[in-house]
Amino acid sequence: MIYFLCFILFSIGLYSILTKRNLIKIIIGISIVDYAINLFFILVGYRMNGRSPILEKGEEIERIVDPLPQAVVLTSIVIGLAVTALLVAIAIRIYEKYGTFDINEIKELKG
Amino acid sequence: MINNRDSQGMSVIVKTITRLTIGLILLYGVYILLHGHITPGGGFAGGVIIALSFIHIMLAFGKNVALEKLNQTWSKIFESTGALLFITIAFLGFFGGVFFNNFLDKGEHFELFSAGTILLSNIAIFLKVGAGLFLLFVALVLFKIGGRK
Amino acid sequence: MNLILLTIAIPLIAGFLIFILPKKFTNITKFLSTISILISFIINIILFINTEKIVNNYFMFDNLSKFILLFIGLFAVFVIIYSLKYIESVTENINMYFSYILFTVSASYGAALANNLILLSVFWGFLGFTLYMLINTNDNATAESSKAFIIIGATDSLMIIGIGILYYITSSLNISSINISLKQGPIFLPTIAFLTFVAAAFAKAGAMPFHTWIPDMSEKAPIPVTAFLPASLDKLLGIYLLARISISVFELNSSMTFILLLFGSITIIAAVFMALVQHDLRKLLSYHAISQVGYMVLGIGTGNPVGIAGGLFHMLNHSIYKSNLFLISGSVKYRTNTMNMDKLGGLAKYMPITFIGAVIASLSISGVPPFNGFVSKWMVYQGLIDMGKAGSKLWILWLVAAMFGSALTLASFMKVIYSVFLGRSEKKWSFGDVNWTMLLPIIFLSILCVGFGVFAFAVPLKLFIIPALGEIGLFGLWNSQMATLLMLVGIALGFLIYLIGNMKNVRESDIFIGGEEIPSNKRVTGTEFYDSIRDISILDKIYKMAEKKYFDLYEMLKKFTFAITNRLRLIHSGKLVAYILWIFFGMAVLFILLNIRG
Amino acid sequence: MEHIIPLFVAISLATAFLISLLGSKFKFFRTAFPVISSAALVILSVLSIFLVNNNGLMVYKMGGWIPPIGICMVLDGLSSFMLLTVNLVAFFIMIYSINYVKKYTDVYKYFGLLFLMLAGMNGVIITGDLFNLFVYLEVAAVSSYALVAFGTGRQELEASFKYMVMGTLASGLILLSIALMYSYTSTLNMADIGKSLANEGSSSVIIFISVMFIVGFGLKAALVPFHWWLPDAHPSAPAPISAMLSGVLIKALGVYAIIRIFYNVIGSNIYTSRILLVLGTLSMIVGVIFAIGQYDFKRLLAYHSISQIGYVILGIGLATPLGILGGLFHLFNHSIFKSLLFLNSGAVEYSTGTRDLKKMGGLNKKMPVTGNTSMIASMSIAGIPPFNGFWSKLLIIIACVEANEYIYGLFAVIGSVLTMASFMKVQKYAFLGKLKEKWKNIEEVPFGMKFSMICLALICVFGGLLLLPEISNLLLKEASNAVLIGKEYVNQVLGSV
Repeated sequence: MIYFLCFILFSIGLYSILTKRNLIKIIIGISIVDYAINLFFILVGYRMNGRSPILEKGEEIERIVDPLPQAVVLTSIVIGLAVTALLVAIAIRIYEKYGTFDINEIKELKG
Repeated sequence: MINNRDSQGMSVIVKTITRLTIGLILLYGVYILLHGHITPGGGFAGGVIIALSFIHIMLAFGKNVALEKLNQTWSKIFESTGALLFITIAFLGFFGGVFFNNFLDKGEHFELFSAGTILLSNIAIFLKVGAGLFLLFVALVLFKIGGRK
Repeated sequence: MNLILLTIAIPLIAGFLIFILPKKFTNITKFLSTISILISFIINIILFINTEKIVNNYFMFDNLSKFILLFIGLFAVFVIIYSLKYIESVTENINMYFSYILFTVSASYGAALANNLILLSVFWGFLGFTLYMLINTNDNATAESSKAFIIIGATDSLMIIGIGILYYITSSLNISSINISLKQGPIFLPTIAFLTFVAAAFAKAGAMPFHTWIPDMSEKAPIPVTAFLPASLDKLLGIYLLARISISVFELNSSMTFILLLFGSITIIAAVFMALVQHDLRKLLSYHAISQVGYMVLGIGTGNPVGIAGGLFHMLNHSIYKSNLFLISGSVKYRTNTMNMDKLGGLAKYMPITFIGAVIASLSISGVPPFNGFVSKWMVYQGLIDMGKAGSKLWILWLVAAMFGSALTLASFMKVIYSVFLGRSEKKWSFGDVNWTMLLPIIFLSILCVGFGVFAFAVPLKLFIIPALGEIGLFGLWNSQMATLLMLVGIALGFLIYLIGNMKNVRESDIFIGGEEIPSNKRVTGTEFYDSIRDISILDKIYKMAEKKYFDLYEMLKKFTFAITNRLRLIHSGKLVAYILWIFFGMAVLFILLNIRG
Repeated sequence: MEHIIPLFVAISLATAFLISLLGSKFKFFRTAFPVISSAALVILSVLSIFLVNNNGLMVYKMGGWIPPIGICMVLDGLSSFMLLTVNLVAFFIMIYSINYVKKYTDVYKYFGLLFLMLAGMNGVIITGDLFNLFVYLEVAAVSSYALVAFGTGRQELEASFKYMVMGTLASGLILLSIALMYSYTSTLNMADIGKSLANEGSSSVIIFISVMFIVGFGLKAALVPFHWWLPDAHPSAPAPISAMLSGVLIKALGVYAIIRIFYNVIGSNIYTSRILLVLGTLSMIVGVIFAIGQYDFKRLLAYHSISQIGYVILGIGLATPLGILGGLFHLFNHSIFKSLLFLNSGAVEYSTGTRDLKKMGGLNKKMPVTGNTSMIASMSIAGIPPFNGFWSKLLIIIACVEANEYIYGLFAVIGSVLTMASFMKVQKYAFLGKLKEKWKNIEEVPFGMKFSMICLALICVFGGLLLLPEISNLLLKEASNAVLIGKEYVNQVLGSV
């Protein structure tokens, strides 16, 4: 059920990429897609009523959620950050050159 | 130091609050960084928080003040140094036989100075992430349409 | 074995040396190429005389390949000698030219000797490349060179499929050990393999429908290149491959034979009709180069010994007289700087030796006894008649086509001789015959034309053809020596009578037409006369279609491809959304496919 | 000796950051240092080939942790083959770049990004962990996004943006399928995944994962219909980067990952093989048909990359020993001649300032080295003997016939003929023919650029020698065996721990 929410989030992102013409909105869409996937990964490692995967003095390791997806998602978030930053930088540059944020007017390369 | 009456930046309230909290944010970042191997956090989180403290200054007082504190050249150097440091630590693992080997003494559990090279790696990551994030922000802020230096 | 490697390696190494030599040392280049070709030719002679048969995994040196080898060497010598002087008038980059000629020679040796199919395709493909580079010696020939190379390269690639099929069927790559019968058993794959090989051979030799590169390139390429590659070398190799596959690799069934005969006849007739109406000397010659291939294909297609021997012999003869003709046209171009037959005329007076060579070669190609073309054509006819005796029904059709083609060939060469060497030209020329390095090959080739005709059975057939094929039952022999002798006696008698009768009162007179003297601004060209062929309405339509290149496989496919490309390019519209939708569409299709089948 | 395994990533990363730290100050770090460093990588790759030949598959445990708990690096025949390809091309591109990038400001950033990309590619090739593969892939991809936009012109930025949007989507799909894979097998180590998949048997989740892997990696490899970014991105980048992208990036990120995942981890089955066959053939034909109508030199080359990748995928999709050998050999050959062609286009652009074929003409007279090397490369890509492209196409076509897939063989031949036609066109318009009046005063490119072009051309000429039994046993056989063993990979990796 909760995976379905991920799917909705993913679809929202995709909708934004496909229908919005503004570069910045497309970037936001990409970020949403990224987060949907990250969320899904986190949920994969989640277990009901689990506790945080931190080793503390005197506690056994049972019933903690899977820590691996969290580590992995952290990395994925960093990558997403880098990509988003680059996308924004290039979007700004595109605005400088083309004078517009409209993706449909940015089509010099074709054929 | 940081001048409240500088014409640039936001209102006096924001500036004052910023001046008060900025040290705390920085300190919190350092805490997160240093306890990365025993509590949640680590180099990345600490780096982000510390970068945020500088970004905070920039938001409140304008870019000149912030760049006085940490200018681009230095952040670039920090960034590259961080990455190099990390790789150096990994290379030093060869002393223990394997790449990335944790060759230092592991120490006592849950102590600050334990876990061998993890702390050092965290510091390297902090340098990379903190400086990198700050640079990113600066690069996006300083960019002017139509005008390139 | 070592000698075989040596003869392949010497031109190759010399070619590399010339390739990296700085441009200014033209004399060293010329010297090196002449010497290396001569050495390899001598090696070929030694091989021809001494060695019986070598067959190993890589090379096969038997009676068929050894005479091909000998003649490749011979033509290479002629072309190099001719080029020494001529090439300076064409290009500045002499190094490139000579190195590629040497590469060509080396690769042709390799192709003729290869026993391994892969090795064969390597040399074969490399020949296409050197041809491309050689045509490009002329700066203006880029389109023509591409066309030649693409046609040859395409058929080479097809041949690779054929090689793959052969390997798949027999799990062997050695030509000597493959023997597949098309008469029984599963024939679908072998037939395809055979057809791919035939396509490669046809493209190289220039038979229809892969002939279109020859007329185009011969207009632009330097003359020695045309004389060497399409006229002699490619014929030798193409027909060699055809003979090799249809004699030893495959055992043909009647439908394959029919295909060969059909294409051979069409090639003869169609090309000779195209030749008749040409105004450009080289284009005319090149259409004849195509037309003559038809005889060779017919000869091999007959499948009986006389026919195959005739085909191979015709290949040999054709290489001799056609390279001779091309070299002659080169000499004409060298002196007059034009190839348009409307503008030429009366050259016999200025270039007597060239003229004699041209007459001999023309009579040879037209199949007039006692020259060599006659003998081989005669043998091809006999092969066809033999087929008829063996029960084939359509033999009379092929025979008529061949004979008709021969007659038209004679007609078109009458036009050449008249309009180039006789008649009257627009301008007054003022030059003598060409330099001796350019004459030498012409003289020598003309002597070969006569010699191979007169002593057909004593020399070439006995030495080259019959050993290659094993014993053949020749019948209806035409005693060429006797006939020649009688002819010579007749000519001598006539000449005597002429001398006795007209010794004193030779007079020069003006030319008359309809009883009136021709004004000097009006002259009768040979080409205009032949334009009347076009007056027949059906032929006219066909000619017009041919000129629009409707029959040119290459041009049609080119148009087709570009049409598709231009449509398809619209898909790449520059819209990001469309791209992403395509990606998801592809993903959906994959998902459905895998879900259904997995 | 197994300690050289992590060095492939470490050296290139260290070089990248050293350059970005010191490159703006010292000229040494902008010129000689990248060359030295990548030369070291080439030497290491050659060493790794011998290492694999002696020891077989090798697993390197990062930090001494035992996989599947720790992260491992795996070096086998395929990896060492790919490493050699990548680093060899990179080496020549470094030499070429020194002169070429003088027109840009901030050259040190260029080299830094280039090495970051190299680190990413080496990492993808050598890692034994699925998520690490994703990370390295992103490192390489992000730096390639930045490098495509390095010229910051209109078209560069546009191409980079589109590339980035599509690339990020592909990465997202890959990450999603990694997440699914993790939820299905509870591990990220590739060998361990293979093991538990073998235990679990197949299910519809695996199909879903497979599709997303094909789409994700297929987009990186620019298979039709996922190729849209390539013809924009490759021509827009600086020429050496185009060479790098077309020559090795799409192979390391796309083809290698597809091979590794579908043959060694998931295990090949008839359906995925067939899909690869169809996609390969589609790319082969569609790419070349797009290419033949182009008049932009680099765009034409970019479309040919799609077509040639189709050959590689076709060979690999056949899943017969000969097919895989041919596919891998074509991968190597393509990276050599396509890099060379892009370097040629860069040289032409360097001297004449144009990429439009119609404006060129007769450049052979003024730029003989560029002209002749491009002729060799064109002949290689067109599959003319005796150049290297011929041999691999020969192997692929024969493999098609041998596997009873005649139609694919016929398509391969058609593709080859069209490729030849379009390169005839390039030669005709650019290098042959009469020199145009306005190019009277152009000059041949500087020594460094000539050097790399000549070296690559020599590899093209003598590339066929790699098929000699002695050499191919060392390199190609080893690589194709690594693919052919299939799921045996799992046992070998887990066994050597």
